[in-house]
Amino acid sequence: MNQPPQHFFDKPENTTKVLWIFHVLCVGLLVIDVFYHRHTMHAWEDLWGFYAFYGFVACVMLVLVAKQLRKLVMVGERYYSDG
Amino acid sequence: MDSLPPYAIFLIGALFIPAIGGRLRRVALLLIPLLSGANVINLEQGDDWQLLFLDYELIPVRVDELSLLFGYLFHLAALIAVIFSLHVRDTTQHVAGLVYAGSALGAVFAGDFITLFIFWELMAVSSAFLILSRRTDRATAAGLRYLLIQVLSGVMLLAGAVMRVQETGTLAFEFIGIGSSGGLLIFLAFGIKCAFPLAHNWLTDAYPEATPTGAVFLSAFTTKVAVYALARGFPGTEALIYIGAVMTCFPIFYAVIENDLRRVLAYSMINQIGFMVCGIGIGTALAVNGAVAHAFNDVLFKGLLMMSMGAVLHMTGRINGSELGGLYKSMPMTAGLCIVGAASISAFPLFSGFVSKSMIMVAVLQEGHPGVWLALLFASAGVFHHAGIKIPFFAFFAHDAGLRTSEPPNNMLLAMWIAGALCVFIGIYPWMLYELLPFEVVYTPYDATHVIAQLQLLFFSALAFTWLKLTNLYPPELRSVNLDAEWIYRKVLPDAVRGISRASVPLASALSDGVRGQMLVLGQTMYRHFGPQSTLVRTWLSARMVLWVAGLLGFYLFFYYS
Amino acid sequence: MIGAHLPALQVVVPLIAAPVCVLLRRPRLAWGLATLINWICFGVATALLARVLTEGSISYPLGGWAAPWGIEYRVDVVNAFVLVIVAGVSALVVLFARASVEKEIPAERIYLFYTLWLLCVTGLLGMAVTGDAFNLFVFLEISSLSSYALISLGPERRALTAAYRYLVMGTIGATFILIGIGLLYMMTGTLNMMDLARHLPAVAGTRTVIVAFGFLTVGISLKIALFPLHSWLPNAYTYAPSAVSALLAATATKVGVYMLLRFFFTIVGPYFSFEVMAEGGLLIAIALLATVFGSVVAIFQDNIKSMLAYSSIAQIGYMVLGISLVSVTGLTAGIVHLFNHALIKAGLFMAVGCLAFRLRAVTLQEIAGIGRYMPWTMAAFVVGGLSLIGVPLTVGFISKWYLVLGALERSWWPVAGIILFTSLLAVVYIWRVVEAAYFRTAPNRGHPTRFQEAPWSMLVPTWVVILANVYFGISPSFPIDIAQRAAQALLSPLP
Amino acid sequence: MNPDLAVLLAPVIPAIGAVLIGFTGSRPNVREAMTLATGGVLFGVVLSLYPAVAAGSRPAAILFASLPGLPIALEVEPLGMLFGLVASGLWIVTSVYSIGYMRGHHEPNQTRFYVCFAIAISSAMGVAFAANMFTLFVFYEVLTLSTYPLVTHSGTEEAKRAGRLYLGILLGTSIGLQLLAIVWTWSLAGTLDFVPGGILTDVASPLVLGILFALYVFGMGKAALMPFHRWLPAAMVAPTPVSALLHAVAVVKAGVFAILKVAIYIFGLDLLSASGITHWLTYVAAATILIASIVAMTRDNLKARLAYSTISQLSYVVLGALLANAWGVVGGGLQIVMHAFAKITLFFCAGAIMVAAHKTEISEMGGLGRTMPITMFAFLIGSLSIIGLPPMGGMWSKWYLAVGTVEAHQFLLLGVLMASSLFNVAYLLPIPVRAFFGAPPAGEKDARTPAGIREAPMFCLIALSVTALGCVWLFFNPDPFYSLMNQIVAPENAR
Repeated sequence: MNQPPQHFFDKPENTTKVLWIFHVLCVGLLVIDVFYHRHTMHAWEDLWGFYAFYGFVACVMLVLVAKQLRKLVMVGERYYSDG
Repeated sequence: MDSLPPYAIFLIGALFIPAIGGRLRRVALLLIPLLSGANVINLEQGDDWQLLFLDYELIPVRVDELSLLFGYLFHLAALIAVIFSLHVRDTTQHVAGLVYAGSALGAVFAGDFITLFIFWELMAVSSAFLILSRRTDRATAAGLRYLLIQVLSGVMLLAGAVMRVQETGTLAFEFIGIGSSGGLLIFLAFGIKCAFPLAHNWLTDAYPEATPTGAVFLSAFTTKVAVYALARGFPGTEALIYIGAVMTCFPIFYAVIENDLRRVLAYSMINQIGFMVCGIGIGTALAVNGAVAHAFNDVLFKGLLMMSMGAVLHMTGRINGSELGGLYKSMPMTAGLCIVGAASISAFPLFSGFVSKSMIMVAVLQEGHPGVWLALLFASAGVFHHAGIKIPFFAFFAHDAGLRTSEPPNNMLLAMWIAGALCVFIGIYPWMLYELLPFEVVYTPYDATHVIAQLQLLFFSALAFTWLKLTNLYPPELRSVNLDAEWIYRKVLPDAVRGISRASVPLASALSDGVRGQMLVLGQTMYRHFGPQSTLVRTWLSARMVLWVAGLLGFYLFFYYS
Repeated sequence: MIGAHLPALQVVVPLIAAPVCVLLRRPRLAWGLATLINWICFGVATALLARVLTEGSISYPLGGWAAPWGIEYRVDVVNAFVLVIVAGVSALVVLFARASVEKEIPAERIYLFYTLWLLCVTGLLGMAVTGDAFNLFVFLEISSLSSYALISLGPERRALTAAYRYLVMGTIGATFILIGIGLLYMMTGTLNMMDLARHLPAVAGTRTVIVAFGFLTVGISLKIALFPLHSWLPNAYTYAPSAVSALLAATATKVGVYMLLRFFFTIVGPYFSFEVMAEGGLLIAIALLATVFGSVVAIFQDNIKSMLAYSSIAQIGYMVLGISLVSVTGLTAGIVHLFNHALIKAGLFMAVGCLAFRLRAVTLQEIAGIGRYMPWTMAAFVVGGLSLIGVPLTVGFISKWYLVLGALERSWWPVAGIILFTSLLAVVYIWRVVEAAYFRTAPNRGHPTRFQEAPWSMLVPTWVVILANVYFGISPSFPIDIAQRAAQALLSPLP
Repeated sequence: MNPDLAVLLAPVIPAIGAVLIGFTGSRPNVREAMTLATGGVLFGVVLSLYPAVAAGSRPAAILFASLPGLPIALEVEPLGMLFGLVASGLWIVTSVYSIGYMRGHHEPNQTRFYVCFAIAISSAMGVAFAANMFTLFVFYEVLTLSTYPLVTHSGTEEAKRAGRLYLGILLGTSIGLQLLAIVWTWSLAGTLDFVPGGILTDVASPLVLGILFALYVFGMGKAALMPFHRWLPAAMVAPTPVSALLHAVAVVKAGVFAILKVAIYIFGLDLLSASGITHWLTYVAAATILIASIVAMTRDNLKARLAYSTISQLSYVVLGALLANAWGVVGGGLQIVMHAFAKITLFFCAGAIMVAAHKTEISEMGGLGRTMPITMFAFLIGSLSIIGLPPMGGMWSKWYLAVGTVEAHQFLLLGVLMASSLFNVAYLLPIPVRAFFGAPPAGEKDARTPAGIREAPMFCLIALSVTALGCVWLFFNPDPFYSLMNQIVAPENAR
C-alpha cells in the first residue's frame, strides 16, 4: 500500500491554526491604530480603523457585486465559438 | 557615437536565430539581451541619432531619463522572458519574442512619429505571433482579433501623426496634449494600446490565449510602451486621472468571477495600468515618478505571476481555476514564487509594488482628488483580493484537484527566481530604482503610517475573503464566458454582418437575376425590333418601299414650306 | 497633249473598253482588259488630282463647246478626290475579282460581267467628273443599270430579286433627281452646275426651287441609302458577287455622297441649303438615326455580308453627319470618311470574299474556327474591323476624330456621344465575327483541302487595301489635306 | 546609351522580342531564353534612362507623325519613368515565374502566351513614356487588345465570357468616355501634350472641366473605379502570371497611371484643386476602396479576393490624383510601385499554391504553411505591404496619401484610408495565419505529422522571393521612386 505523502493543508487542524493566527493579526492591527498618531493628508484617514474597515467593506462589496454581475454577463463557454 | 541603436542587436539577432540550432541557439538567445544591455548601459543622455529620410528629419534614437529607464526595464524583461522560454523548440516564438522586444525598445527610444509608428506596428505584428504560436483555433482567432485592434491603434497613430505634422510642422515626439484633433487621435491610439476602458478587451481576449512563454513577453512590453508614450506625450492630462480610476476599478469585478487564471491576470493588468495612467494624469513629479516606477515594477511582478501561471499551464495543461488546486504539493517552489509576485502586486510592504503604488496614491491626495483616491484604494483592496489571493489560492491551494506533476524546467524556475528576487530587492531597497526615475525623488515609502495603513487594508481584505469563503458566499469558479465590451465586436457586429449578408444574398442574387433578366428582355426586345425578322429590317415589298419614298418626299416638302 | 484631255479620257477610256470586252468573250482576256483599263483610269485620276492640287480647278469643254451651252467637265479638289477613290478601289478590286468571279459566276457570262463592270465604273467616274447636271443624271443611269445587272449575276437566286428591288428604288431615285434637275432648269434655263449656282440665288425661295430641292434631297437620299430609304441596300450587297459588293460598297455610295455635296453646296449653296431650308437639323437627326439603326441591326445579322451592309448604312450616316455640321471640320470629317470608308469597306468585303471563296456561306456558323485555316484572311478582316470600329492607327479613327471634333466645336456633345456609342456597337458586331473565327471550335470539316487559305491573287489586293487602312491611319496627312481643301472650297462663296 | 534612343527602344525591344519569341515557339527552351533576354535588355535600357530623368532632363523621341499636330511621340518624365521601371523590372521576374508556372501547370498555347505578353509590355512601355494623351490612348488600346488572348487563354466558356466583359468594359469606357474627353480636350486646348502645369488653364468653365475630368477618370476603365470594375475579377480566369503582371502591375497600373498623368499634365494640380471639380469624385474613389474591401472579405476564391483587393488598392492611386496636391500625387505614385510589388507577390503565391497544392479556395489552405513555407511567408510579406505595415514599402505610400488627405482637409478620406487598412488586415492576414497556425481541412492528412515539403517549382519560388524581398527593400529604400515623384511636385528639388 503506497500511502500518498501527507501535506500541510491536508490536515484540517492545520488550516484552522493558520486561520487563528491570521485573525489574531487582524485584531492586532486594528488595536495598533489606537496607539500611534498617523500623519494624514485627508480627514477620512483619521477615522479609527479607516483602512481596515474600508478594506473589509470594499472586498465584501466587490464580491457581492461581482456575484450579481455574473447574472448579467455570464454565458455558456461556447458562446462566441458557436457563432 | 560608438554604440549601436538600442534595438539593433535584438532585431539583427532575430534574423540569425532561425539559422542557429540546438544548444548554440540557447546561448545566442541569452547573449542577445546581455549584449544589447551592455550597449544600452553605455548610452548617455543626449546620444541622439538624426537621419534625413525622404526629406523628413527623423530621430531614430533619442536618449533621455525616461527612455533610458524603459530601455533598462525592457532589457531586464527581455532577459527574464528569454530565459523563461529557453526550453521552447519553436523558432517562430523565439524570433517573434526578440523582434517584439527589439521593437518595444525602438518605440521607447523613438524621437519622432515615423520611427514611433514603425516600431508601434512592428510590435503589433511580432507580438501577434506569440499568440498564434499556441496553434489552436481559439488562439488563431484571438490572435487575428488582437492584430486587428493593434493595427487600429497603429493607423490612428499614423493619422494623428500626419495631422500633427500639418498642425505643427514637426514630426518630433514631444509633449502632445489633447488640444488638437491630431493630438486627440494620437491620444486614442495610445489609449487602445494602453487598454483604456471599452478598448481593453484585446488584452483580456488575446493574452490568455498566448503560449505560456509568449504571455510573459506580452505582459512586459505592449502596455508599458503605451504607458511610456502617455507619459511622454500627455502628462498632466486631466482626463487620464478619471480614465485611470475607471481602469483600476472595473476590471476587478471581472477578475473575481473569471475562471481562466491568466485572464484574471489580464484583468489585473488593466487594473495596474490604471494606477499608472492615473499617475500620468496627475502629472506632478511625484505622480509621474510613481507611474513610471510602477510600470517598472509591474513588468517584474506581473511577469512573475504570468510565469508562474505559465509554468502551471506548461506542466498541467490547465489554467482554469475550477480545474486546478492543491498544486503546492508538487510545485512548492512555483507556489512560493507566485506568492512573492502576489505580494508584490498587492503592494505588501517590503515587496516592490508597495514602493511605487504608494507614490501614486499620495500624489492623488496631494493634488486634491479624494474621490479618485477612494477609488484607487478600493482597487488596491480589490487587487489583493483577486490577484494576491485568488491566483495562488485557486492554483496551488483550495480543493485538491488531484493533479500530480513536478516543478517546471530549470530555466523557467530560474527566470521566476530572478523576477522574484528583483521584486523583493526593490521592495526592500527602492533607492536604486528611484535613482533612475525621470524626476528627483524626495519620497520615503517606509514610514509607520504607510506601512500600517497598507497592512490594515490588506489584512482586512483578506479577512473579507476568508469570511466569504467560509460562509460560502464566495462565488464558485465556473466554466463560463463573461460578456465584456468585446461582445460588441465579437457578437453584435458579426451577427449583424451575418444577418445583413444573409439578407442581402437573396437580394443581391435577385438583383443580379433581375438585371440579367432585364438584359435578356432588352436583348429580346432589341432582337424583335432590329433582328432580321423585324418590321424595319426584313425585306420589304417594293410597293411598300415606294410608299415610303412618297411619304418622305411629302414630309420634306412640308418641312421646307413651313 | 494628253494631259489636256484627261477629264474626257477618264470617262471615254472605260466607255470604249466596255464593248471591246464583249467582243473578247474569253474570261481571262476580258479580265485582263478590265484590269488594264481600270489601272489606266486610276492613273488618269491620279494625274488629274495632281494637276488640280497644283494648278487649281480644271474646266474641260466637251467637244469644244464652251461652258453654259456645251457640256463642261469640271474637276476641282472635291471630285478629283472622288475620282481617285473610285478608280483606285476599282483597280484593286478588279485584281481581286479574277479568282472570285471564276468561282461564283458561270464561265460563259464572265465577259459580260467585266463589260458591266467597265460600264459601271464609267458611270461612277462620269458622275464625278462632269460639271453638267443633266450629264450627271445620264451617268447615274449608266452606273445604276450596270450595277443592277452586276448584282443579278450573284450566285444565289435571291440576287435576282435583290437586283429587282434595287432597280425599282434606284429608278425612283434617279427619276426624282431628274425631276429636281428639270425644275431647276425650268427656273434658270441652264444645266451647267456653275451656271446654275450663279442663277439660282435670284430665284431662290420660289416654290419651284423648293420643290426641286425636295425631289433632289429624297432622290439622292435614296441613291445613298440614307435611313429610312436604305431598304434596297442590304440585300443588294449581300447577294451580289463578292467583288461587286466590294466595288459598290466602296464606290457607289461615295459618288452618291459626292452628288449630295455638289447639289447642296456648289449648286444650291450652303447658305440656302442650311440656313434657309434648315436642312442641317433634319439631316443630322436622320444621320444619327442612320448610325444607330445601322449599327444595332448589324449586331443581329448572322450573315457577315449583310452585317457589313448594315454597317454601311451606319457609315453613310457618319458622312452625312459630318456634312450637315456645315463647318470646315465637319466637312473635312465627311469627305475624309468618304475616302476612309472606301478603304475600310473595300477591305472588309474583299476579306469576306476570300471567306466566300472557301465556304458555302459567310455566316457566323460557317466561319466558326476559321481563323486557324485562313489566318491571313481573318487577320485582314480583323484589321479592317478595327478600322471600322475606329481604333487608333487606322483610318477609321481619323474619321471619328474629326467627326467628334466637329460635333464638339459646335458644342453638340450629345452628338459626339452618339458617335462614340455607335463605335461601341461596331465593336460588338465586329467582335462577334472575331470570336466566331478564333474562339469557337471549328466544326468537323470534311475536306481539309477545302479549308486552305484563299489564293494569293485575292489575298494580295485585300492586304494592299488593308495596309492602306493602316498606312493612312498612321500618316493621314494626304487625305486630310485634300479633304480640308475640299471643305474650304465647298464652303467658300463662288468666285 | 543615348537617352533619346533608349526612349525609342523601350516599346520597340519587346515588340521585336515578341516576333523572336513567335519564331522560336517550337523550341521552348530557346523561346523562354528569348523572353528572359528581351526582359533583361528592356530593363537595362529603361534603367539607363533613370539617371538622366532623375537629373531633370526629359529624353524624347517621335515615333511617327499622325494627325496634324498630334504625333505618336515619346517623352520620359518622372512619373512615366517610375511606371516604366516597375513594369519592365517586374516583367523579368514574371517571366521567370511563368516558366515555372506554365510548365508546372502544363498549359497549352504557351507561345501565344509569351508573344502576347511581350506585346502587352511593349504597349505598357508606350503608355509609360507617352508624350501626349493621344499616344497614351493608342498604346492603352493596344494593351487592351493584346491582353485579350491572355485573359481567354484557357478557351473555356467561362474564359470567353470573362473576355467579353473584359473587352466590353475596357473598350467601352476608353472609346465611349476617354476618347470623347481626349477630343474635347483637343478642341478646347488645341494640344494634347503632357505639359507640367496642364494645358487647360483658362480655357473652359469649371463645370466643363468637371465633366471632362470625370470623363477621363471613368474613361480609364483599367483603373477599375466603380462601377467599371467588373472586368477585373472576371479576368482572373487568366493564367496566374497574367493576373500577376497584368492585373496587378501593367494593365491596371496603366489605368491609374493615366489618371495621374491627366491630373498632373493635362489639368495641372493647381487647376484641379482651385476649381474643386474633383471633390465628388473623391467619394467615388473612397466608396470603391471600402466596398471592394468588403466584397473581398466575402470571397473564398483566393484570386477573386486578390482581385477585389486590387480594385480597392487602385482607388488609392485614383484618390491620390483626386486630392490634387503634392502629397497626394507623391503618395499615388509610390502606391503604384508599392502595390505592384506587393500584389504581384500575392498573385505569384496564389499561382504557386495552385501549381503545387492544386488549391484555389482559401478555406482549403489551412496548414499549408507547413508544406509551402517559403510561399506562405512571401504571402505574409506581401500582405503586410498591402496593409501598409512596416517594414514593408507599402507603408510609405499610405503615409503620403494620408498626408495628402490632411493637406486637402479631407478628414473623412483619411478615415477611409485607415478603415481600409483594417479591412486589409481582415481579409489578407487570415490566409497566411491559418496556413501557418491552422489545421489542414478535414480529410487531409494532418500536416503536423512531419510531411515532406512540397513547394512550388523552383522558378516560381525564385520569382516570388524576389518580389517579396522587393517589398522589404522598398521600405528601406523608397528614395529612387520618391525623388522621382518629388521632382514632379517640386521641380526645384531635382537631384
